[in-house]
Amino acid sequence: MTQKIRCAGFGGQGIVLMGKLLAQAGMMDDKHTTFFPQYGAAMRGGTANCSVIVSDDAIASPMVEEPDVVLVMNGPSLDRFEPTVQPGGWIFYNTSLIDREVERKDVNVFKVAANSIAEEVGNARTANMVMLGAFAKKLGTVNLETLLGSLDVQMHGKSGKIMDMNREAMKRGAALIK
Amino acid sequence: MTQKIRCAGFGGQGIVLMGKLLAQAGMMDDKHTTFFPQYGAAMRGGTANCSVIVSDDAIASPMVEEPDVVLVMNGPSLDRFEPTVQPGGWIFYNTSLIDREVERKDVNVFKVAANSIAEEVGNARTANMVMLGAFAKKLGTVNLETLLGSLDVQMHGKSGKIMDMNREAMKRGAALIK
Amino acid sequence: MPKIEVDTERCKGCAYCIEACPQQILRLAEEFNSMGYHPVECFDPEKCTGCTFCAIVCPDLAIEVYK
Amino acid sequence: MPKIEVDTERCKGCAYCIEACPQQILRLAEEFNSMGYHPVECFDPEKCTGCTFCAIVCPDLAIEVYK
Amino acid sequence: MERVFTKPVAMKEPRTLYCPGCGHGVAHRLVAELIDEFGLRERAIGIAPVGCSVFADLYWNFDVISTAHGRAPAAATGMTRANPDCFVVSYQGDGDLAAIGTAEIIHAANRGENFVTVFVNNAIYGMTGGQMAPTTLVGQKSTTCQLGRDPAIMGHPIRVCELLQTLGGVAYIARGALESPKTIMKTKSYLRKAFEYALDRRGFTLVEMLSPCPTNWGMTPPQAMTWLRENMLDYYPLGVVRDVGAEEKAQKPVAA
Amino acid sequence: MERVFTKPVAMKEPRTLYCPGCGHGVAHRLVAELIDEFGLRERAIGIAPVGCSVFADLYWNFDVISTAHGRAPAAATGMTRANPDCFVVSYQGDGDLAAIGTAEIIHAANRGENFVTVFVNNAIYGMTGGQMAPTTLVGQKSTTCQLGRDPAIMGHPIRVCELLQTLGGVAYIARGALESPKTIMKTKSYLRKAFEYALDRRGFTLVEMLSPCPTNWGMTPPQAMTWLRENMLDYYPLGVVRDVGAEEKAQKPVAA
Amino acid sequence: MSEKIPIGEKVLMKGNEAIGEAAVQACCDCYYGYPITPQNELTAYMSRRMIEEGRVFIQTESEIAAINMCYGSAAVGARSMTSSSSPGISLKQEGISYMASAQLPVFYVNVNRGGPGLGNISPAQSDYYQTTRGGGHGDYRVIAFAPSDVQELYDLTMLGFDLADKYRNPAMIQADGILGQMMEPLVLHEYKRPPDLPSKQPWRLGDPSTTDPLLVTSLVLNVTGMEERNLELQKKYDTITENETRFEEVGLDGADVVMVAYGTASRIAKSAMEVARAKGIKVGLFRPITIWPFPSARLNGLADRFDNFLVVEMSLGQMWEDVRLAVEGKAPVHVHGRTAGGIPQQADIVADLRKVLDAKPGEIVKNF
Amino acid sequence: MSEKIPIGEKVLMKGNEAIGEAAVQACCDCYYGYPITPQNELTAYMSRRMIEEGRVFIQTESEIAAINMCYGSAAVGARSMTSSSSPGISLKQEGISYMASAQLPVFYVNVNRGGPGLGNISPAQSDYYQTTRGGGHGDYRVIAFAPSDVQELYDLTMLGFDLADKYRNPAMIQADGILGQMMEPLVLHEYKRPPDLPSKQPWRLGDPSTTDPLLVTSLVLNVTGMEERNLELQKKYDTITENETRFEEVGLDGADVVMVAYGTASRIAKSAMEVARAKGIKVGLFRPITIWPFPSARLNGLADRFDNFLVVEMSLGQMWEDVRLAVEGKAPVHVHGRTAGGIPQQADIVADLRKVLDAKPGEIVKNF
Ligand SMILES: Cc1ncc(C[n+]2csc(CCOP(=O)(O)OP(=O)(O)O)c2C)c(N)n1
Ligand SMILES: Cc1ncc(C[n+]2csc(CCOP(=O)(O)OP(=O)(O)O)c2C)c(N)n1
Ligand code: SF4
Ligand code: SF4
Ligand code: SF4
Ligand code: SF4
Ligand code: SF4
Ligand code: SF4
Ligand SMILES: [Mg+2]
Ligand SMILES: [Mg+2]
Repeated sequence: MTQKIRCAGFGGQGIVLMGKLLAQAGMMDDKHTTFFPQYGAAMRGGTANCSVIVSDDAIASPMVEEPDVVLVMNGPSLDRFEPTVQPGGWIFYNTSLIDREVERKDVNVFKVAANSIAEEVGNARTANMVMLGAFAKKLGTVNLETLLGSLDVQMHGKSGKIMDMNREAMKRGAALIK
Repeated sequence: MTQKIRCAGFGGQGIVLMGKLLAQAGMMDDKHTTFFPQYGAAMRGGTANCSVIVSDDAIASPMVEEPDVVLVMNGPSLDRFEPTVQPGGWIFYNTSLIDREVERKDVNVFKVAANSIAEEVGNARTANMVMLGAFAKKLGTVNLETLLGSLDVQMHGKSGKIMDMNREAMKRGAALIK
Repeated sequence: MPKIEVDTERCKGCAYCIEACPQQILRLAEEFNSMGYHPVECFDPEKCTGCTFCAIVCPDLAIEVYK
Repeated sequence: MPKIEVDTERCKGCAYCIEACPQQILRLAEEFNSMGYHPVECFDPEKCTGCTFCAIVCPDLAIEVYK
Repeated sequence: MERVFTKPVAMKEPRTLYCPGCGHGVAHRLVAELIDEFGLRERAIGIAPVGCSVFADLYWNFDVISTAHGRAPAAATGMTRANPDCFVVSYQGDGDLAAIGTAEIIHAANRGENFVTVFVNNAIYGMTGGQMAPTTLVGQKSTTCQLGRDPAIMGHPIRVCELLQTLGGVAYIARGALESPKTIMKTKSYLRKAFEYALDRRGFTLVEMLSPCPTNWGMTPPQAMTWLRENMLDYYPLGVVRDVGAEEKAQKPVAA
Repeated sequence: MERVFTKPVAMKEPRTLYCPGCGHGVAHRLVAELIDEFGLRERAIGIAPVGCSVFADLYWNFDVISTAHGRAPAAATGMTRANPDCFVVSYQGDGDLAAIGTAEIIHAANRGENFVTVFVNNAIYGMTGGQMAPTTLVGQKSTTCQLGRDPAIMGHPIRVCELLQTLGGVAYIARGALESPKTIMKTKSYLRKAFEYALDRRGFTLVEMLSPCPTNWGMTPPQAMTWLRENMLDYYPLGVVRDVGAEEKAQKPVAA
Repeated sequence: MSEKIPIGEKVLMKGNEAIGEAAVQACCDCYYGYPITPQNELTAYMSRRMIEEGRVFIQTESEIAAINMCYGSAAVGARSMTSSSSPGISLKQEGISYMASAQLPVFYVNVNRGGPGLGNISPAQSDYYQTTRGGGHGDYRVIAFAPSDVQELYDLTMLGFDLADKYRNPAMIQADGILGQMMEPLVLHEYKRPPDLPSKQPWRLGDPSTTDPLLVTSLVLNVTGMEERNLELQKKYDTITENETRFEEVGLDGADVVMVAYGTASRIAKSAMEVARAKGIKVGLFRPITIWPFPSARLNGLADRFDNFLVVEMSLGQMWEDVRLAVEGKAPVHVHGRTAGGIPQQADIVADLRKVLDAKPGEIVKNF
Repeated sequence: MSEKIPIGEKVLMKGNEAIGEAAVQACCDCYYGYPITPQNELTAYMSRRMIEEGRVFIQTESEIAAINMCYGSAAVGARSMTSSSSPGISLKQEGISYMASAQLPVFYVNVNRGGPGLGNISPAQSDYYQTTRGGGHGDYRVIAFAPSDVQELYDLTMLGFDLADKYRNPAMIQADGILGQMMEPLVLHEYKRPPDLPSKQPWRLGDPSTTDPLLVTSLVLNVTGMEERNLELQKKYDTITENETRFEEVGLDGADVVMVAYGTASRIAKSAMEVARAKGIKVGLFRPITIWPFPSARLNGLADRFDNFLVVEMSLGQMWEDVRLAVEGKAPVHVHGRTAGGIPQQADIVADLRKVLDAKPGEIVKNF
C-alpha cells in the first residue's frame, strides 16, 4: 500500500505541520514515509502546500504530482489541486472556507467544516487538526492514536493548553466519521 | 636558420626594448620572429630578461630556454644564463658591470664595455644599444641598418636627441667589430 | 461627495489603511475574498474626505479615491 | 663611539637614509654591489650620533647601529 | 467626480505576490508614480534584484532586468554607461545591497554612477525565509540568530546611508520610511529629488526605505508597522543624509 | 658597544625582492618589531596578500598564510574565530583591500573581528604593474588611466580609514606614513596600539601606511618620497581616526 | 527541535538538517554560510546547533567570504564547513581551487537548484560538471558524494569530513533540492574518528607547539615547484580514486539494460525498475555514490557484460559523458535527462527502456 | 604605440594587445576589466583605446563587477567585453552562467595561468574544463576559441563578437600566457559586420523605440518554463556545434599517430612533428580551433582511419577526455600533459611519439 497525500491551504493555516504530523505518524507506524514541502519564493502570495507519502515500500520521489488524497483547506487550493487527484482518489475539503462543490465525479469527496469545528474547540487555528483527524479516521492511512502521539514529537515545547486544544480538534475531526 | 636570443640585465637597463628592437628588425627583414618578455612578479628585485627568436621558419614556442645567444648586461644575469647557452653558442657581455670571465669553454664570448661606451656617447642608459649594435654586426642575425630603422618604430615619439643618441650608441657598438 | 473604491480582490486585509484613515471609517469585512483575506470596507462613506491617506499606505493598490 | 654598519649586499641604494641622517654623513658609494646597486656609505663616521634614523627609514634592513 | 488616486500607468494590473502588509508594494508604486510624473516610461529600466522583489517585472510597466544577487549596481553601471539615455532605477533589498553587494554599491557610489537606487531595508532576508540581514537590529530574532542578533559576534546593524555618504561620487542620499501617509509622501519627495539629480547626471543617488516584512518578523501587518516605528526609526533616523545641491547652495555667498 | 638597531628576530635573513625604495620593507619590519616586542612569534600568523607582498613568508619569521586576492579579512576571521589564541596580522595593499576586498574588510570591521590589519596604501597596483587603485590620486597617471585619474568617470580616491570608522565593530583606526623617521615611529606607535587592542579583544583594528612605490610611480626613490609627501599627505591626513579607548576615557566623568 | 538529538533513535528529519546534525556530530568546528534556497534549513540549523555547542557559526556577508573563512579556519587546523546552492557555489569556485591547491581540507554542500543563472529553486543535478570537473581554475578535483536519501546525507557528511582531512582536499555533497527539503526517517549514530586521523593537523598554523615558521599557500611562483605540486595532487587523486570510489548495484544479474543514476534520479530509476520488470523488461541499476571519483573502472567492466546503458539524470547529458568515457564504446550509452526542476517520471523512464531495447544498432536514445 | 593602428600593414604586436585592437575594430562598445597577470596589457590597452574612441572603459572594483557590468551593457544592446586570467575567471562563473541563461552576448578572454589557487603566472591551459564544461552552475555552454598565434588572436576576437551576438551567447578565447605576452607580426584588417547581424539588438532594454515593456532575466521560476529555456539552449548549442566547429589538420595523410593539440601546445607539437618526421615517425596534427564546440564528429571520423592519437596539452589530461569521448574507443588515445608553466618540450613529445608506436595493444602512454 502506498498513499500519496497533498495538503494545501493558506500560509498560516498550518499546512506544513499537517504534513509533518502525517509523516511522523507514518514513521511511528513503521511505514516508509516522506514529507516534502513546497518551498521558497513560490510561498509568497500566501498559499502553502506539501506532499506526504506513506507506504509499505521504499519511496522513490517524495514529490506528489498526482495525489491519491488531497486535504484542502481553502478555495484557491481546491481550484488548483482538484484536477490533480487520481481517479478514485479522495478530496477532503474545508467547507468553512470553500462554498463550491467538487466538480469531478470520479473522485470521493469528504467535507469537513474545519474552521467551524475548530472554533467550537476554542481556536480557529486548529482547523488543520480537525481535517487531519477526519482524514486519519476515514482512510486509516495512519492510526489516529499514532497521529495524536505524533503531536508530542512535532509540537514539542508548546504549552499544555495548546496541545490539548490540538488533540481535541483532531478528535473532533475523527468524530465526524461514525 | 633559427636564432634564439636571450637578453638579460637589471630592470632599468632597457632589456625589454632590446628584445623588441631585435624582433622588430627581424620582422622588417621578413623573417619569422617572436618576442617574449619575462613578466609579472618575478620582475621584482630588479632583474629583467626576454627571449627573441629570429627564424626563416615558423616558430613554435617563443620561450627560449637554451639560447643560441645571450646578451648579458650585468653580473647576476651572467651567473644565471651562462649555463643555459647552447654549446657553440654566443655570450655577449657587458664588461662595464661584470668583472669576471666567462667560465664555459664551449661557447663563444664577445665582450662589450657597454656602459663606458654609452657614457662616451653621452648617456649611460644607451648601453643596451651599444650591446645590440655589437651583436647585430658580429652575428648578422638582423641587419644593422634594419635595426637602426626599428628604433623609429619602437621608440616612436621620443625626442630627436634621444633617438640620435641611441642610434649613435648602436653604431658605436657595431664599430667594435672591425 | 468624496469616496473610495476598494478592489476587494486586490486587498489582502493588512489593515494599514484602517490605521491611516483620519476619519476612522474603515474596517475589515466579515467575508473572505477569493484569496482568503478579509478585505477592507468603508462602513461610513459619508464621512470620507477623499484625503487619499488610505490609498497612499496601501501596498496593494487596492484603493482608488474619487473626489 | 656610535657607528653604523651597512650591509652593502642588502642595500639597494634608495638613498632614503641619506636624506634621513641629521648629520648628513651618508652617500652612495661609487662601486656597485653584486645586485648592481650603489650601496650607501658613511663618509664621516666620526660625526655619527647613533640616532638610528638611517636604520629606521631603511626598507631593506641594511643598516645596523651601534652605540 | 475626479479620480484623485489610482494605479500609475507605470504599474501593471496584476496583484502582487507579496505577503499582506509587505512594504515592497508601496516602494514599487512610488517608483512607478515618479516614472509617470517624469514621463520616463519609454526609456526607464527597472532592476529586479534577487530578493522578494525579484518579480518586479510582473508589476512595473516598463523594461525590467533581473540581475545577480548583489550586483544590481554593477549591472546598472553597465546600462547607464553603455546607454546614457536610458533611465535606470536600481532596486535592492538589505541583504542584496548591504551584504553580498557591499563592494558594488560602494564603488558605484564612489564613481558617481548616474542611476537611482531604491534601497528597501526591511531588516531581514525576506525571500529566503527570514535570515539575519546586515541591517537586522540588535536583539532582533531571525532564523539564523534565533536568540536575537548579538553584536558581540554578529556585529552591529549597518547604517548604509551613513556609510556611503562619505564617498566622492555621491549626489544625494536620504532615508525614508513606508510607515504612514506622512513618511510615505516624504519618502516620495526624496525619491523625486533622486530622479532629478539622476536626470541631471549629478552622480550617485540613493533613497533608503524602511519597510515592514510582517511574514519574517513573525507579526501581523499592524504589529509589524508598530515594531518598525518603535524600533527601526530610532536606529535608522529619517531624513536627508547628503545633498550636494543643498551643500553647494549653502556654500554660495549670498549676493549682496 | 651595544647594538641599538638591528633586524628583529621575527624577520628572516634573506634580502627582499622588493624594488629599491619600496615601502613594504619598512611595513614588514614594523610588524616584526612589534611581534618581537609583544613576544608573539610562536602564535602569530601573518597574511601574505595578493600584491607585491605576496612573498611575505620569505621575510617574516613566523607562520604565514597566503590568501586569495581581497579575502584576507575573511581568512583572518576564519583563523581568529577558529583559534582565538592565535594572533593574526592581516596585511593588505590598496588594490586588495579597497577594490576586490571591499566587502570583506567592511564586514570584518563591522563584526569587530580581533585581528590587526596593516593597510599599505601606495596608491597603485604594484604587483600587476601599476594600474589605477581605488586610492590613486586625482590626476595621477597609471597604466589604466594614462591621462591621469579623472574623477568624473573613475571616481575620487577612497579614504579607507574614514569609510570604515563609522562601523560598529571598530576599535582602532589610524593612518600613518612610511615617510621619515618621525612618521615611521609614529606609525609604529599606532600599530602598537592596534596590537594591544587586538590582544585585549576589543574589536577591529587597522593601521593604514602611506607607502612609496617608486617603480610604478615611475620615479626614483627620493622622488617618490617627495611625491608622497607633497601629494598623499594632503589627501590622506595622518593621525588616529578612531580610538574607542580614548572615546571611553573622554566620556568617563573625572573622579572628584 | 530544541533539545539534544537522540543518538541511536529513528527520527523524522529534513535532509538539510540531517547534514547539519551529522556535521555537528563529526566535530565540525566552524560553519560559515550565506542564505540561499533550497539549503536554508542547513544554515539555520547550524546557527542554532553550533552556538549550542560553543563552536563557530558566522552568517557571512557572501558565499565568497564563507569559503575564505573556511580557508582560514582550515589553516589553523579546524574542521570547517560551508554550504550553498548553485549560484553561490559558482561564487566559491575560486576559493575551492585555492583550498585544493593549498591542500586544505574543507567539507561543503551544494544543494543544486535549477540553472543556469538565477534559474529557479527547483531540484536539479545540473551542477554535475562543476562538481566533477572543478568549476574553478586549474588541474584539481574535489571528492564528491551523491547521496540518495536522508540517511545517506547523514552518513556521507561524516565520511566527507574524514576524507577531507585524510587527503587534505575539499570534499563535498552534491544533492538536489528534493533531498535537501524532504523529511524521511533516519537513525542518528555517533561519530567515530578514524584511528588514522589525528585530531590536530601537524601542519596547522599559529600553534606555539609547532616551532618552525609554517606556510600555507597555493602560490608556487617557480614553474617547477608548481608543476610538482600539481603532480603531487594528481598522485593523490589517483590514490583517492583507488580507495574511495563508491557505488551501489541493484539487480544487475541478467539485465538487458543497466540504468546509471544517482541521488533523487536513482530513487526514481529504482522505482521505474520495478515497474519495468513487471512489464518484462530486464533492467538493473548502477548507482554512483561518489561522482568524483567516478566508478569508471567498474562501469568499464560492466560494459563487457551488459549490452545497454541508460543514464538517468536531472541534467542534460552531463553524467552521460562520464559513463561514455568509462564504457569506451563497448556498449551504447543512452540518456534520459531532465533539468531545472523537471523530475524524471517513472513512466517516461520505462518508455525509454523500451526504446533502448528496440533501438537499432548504432542508434542512441537521447531523451531531452 | 600612441597613434592609430595602421590597417592592412604588418606590425609587431603583443598577443594581449592584438586582442584589444581587434575588439576596438569590431565595434566593442564597453570594456570592463580588473588587473591580473598575464593579461594586464589588454586592460591597459583598452584603457587607452576605448577612451580614444569615446567608448566605455571601466577598471572595475573586481572581476565580478566586470562581468555584471557586461550583463548590464549587453542588455541595452551594447557589445561588451571583459578579460581576466584563471582566478579572476573563476570569480566570473556565476555571471557567465547568468548571461548564458539570459541569452546575453558577451565576449571575454581567459589568459590562463598556472593553477590551481594563486598558482603562478606562467602559461598554462589548465582551465580547459572550466572553459568547455561551464565552471558555473547549470546546463550551459560558452563558445570557446583556442587561437595559436597572434594573428589568430586578432581574427578570432572579431569572430567571437559576431558569434556572441549571433547566438546571444557568451563567446570567449582560451589563451595561455605565452600567447598573451608574446609579440609576433600580424596583419591588421578591418572589421566587417556580417550582413545578418543587426547593429541594434531588437530585444535591447531602455530604448524608446521598442514599445512594450521588455524583460531580461535568467529567472524562470516555474519549472516547465525553466526547463523549456534549457531545452531551447540545448537546441542552440546543437546549432552552434553544427555551424561553428573549427579545426585545422596538418599532415594527416599516412600518419601513424595523430597528435591533438591547441594553442601554444599545438605550435610545439607542430615543430615536434617536423623533428619526428625527420626521424621517420609518421605523424600528423589535428588542431581544434574551437574547443567548445569540440570537433568530436571529425575526430570520430579520423578514428576510423588512424590507429593512434596523442593529445598534447598544457594541462593534465583535460582535453584528453574530449578526445577519448570523440574517439569512442576506436583507437587508443595517449596523452602528454604539462601544467603550471611547464611547456611541452619538442624532444619529450618526440620520445612519446616513439613510445606510442611501441606501445603494446591496450597500453596507453600517459605522460604526466
Ligand atoms: C549568489 C546568491 N546567493 C544567495 C542567493 C539567495 N537569496 C535570494 S534573495 C536573498 C536575500 C534577500 O534579502 P533582501 O535583499 O533583504 O531582500 P528582501 O527579500 O528582504 O526584499 C538571498 C540571499 C542567491 N539567489 N544568489
Ligand atoms: C582574483 C584575482 N584578481 C586579480 C589578481 C591579480 N592581482 C595580483 S596583485 C593585485 C593587486 C595588487 O595591488 P595592491 O593590493 O595595491 O598591492 P601592491 O602590489 O600595490 O602592494 C592584483 C589585481 C589576482 N591575483 N587574483
Ligand atoms: S480617503 Fe481619507 S477619509 Fe476617505 S477612507 Fe481614505 S483615508 Fe479615510
Ligand atoms: S491597505 Fe490595502 S491591502 Fe491593506 S487592508 Fe487596506 S486596502 Fe487592503
Ligand atoms: S645613526 Fe644617525 S647620525 Fe649615524 S648615520 Fe645613521 S642617521 Fe646618521
Ligand atoms: S635606506 Fe637602506 S637600502 Fe636605502 S640606501 Fe640606505 S642603506 Fe641602502
Ligand atoms: S517575505 Fe517579507 S519582504 Fe517578502 S513578500 Fe513577504 S513581507 Fe514582503
Ligand atoms: S612595484 Fe612598487 S610596491 Fe611592488 S615591490 Fe616595487 S616598489 Fe614595492
Ligand atoms: Mg530584506
Ligand atoms: Mg598598492
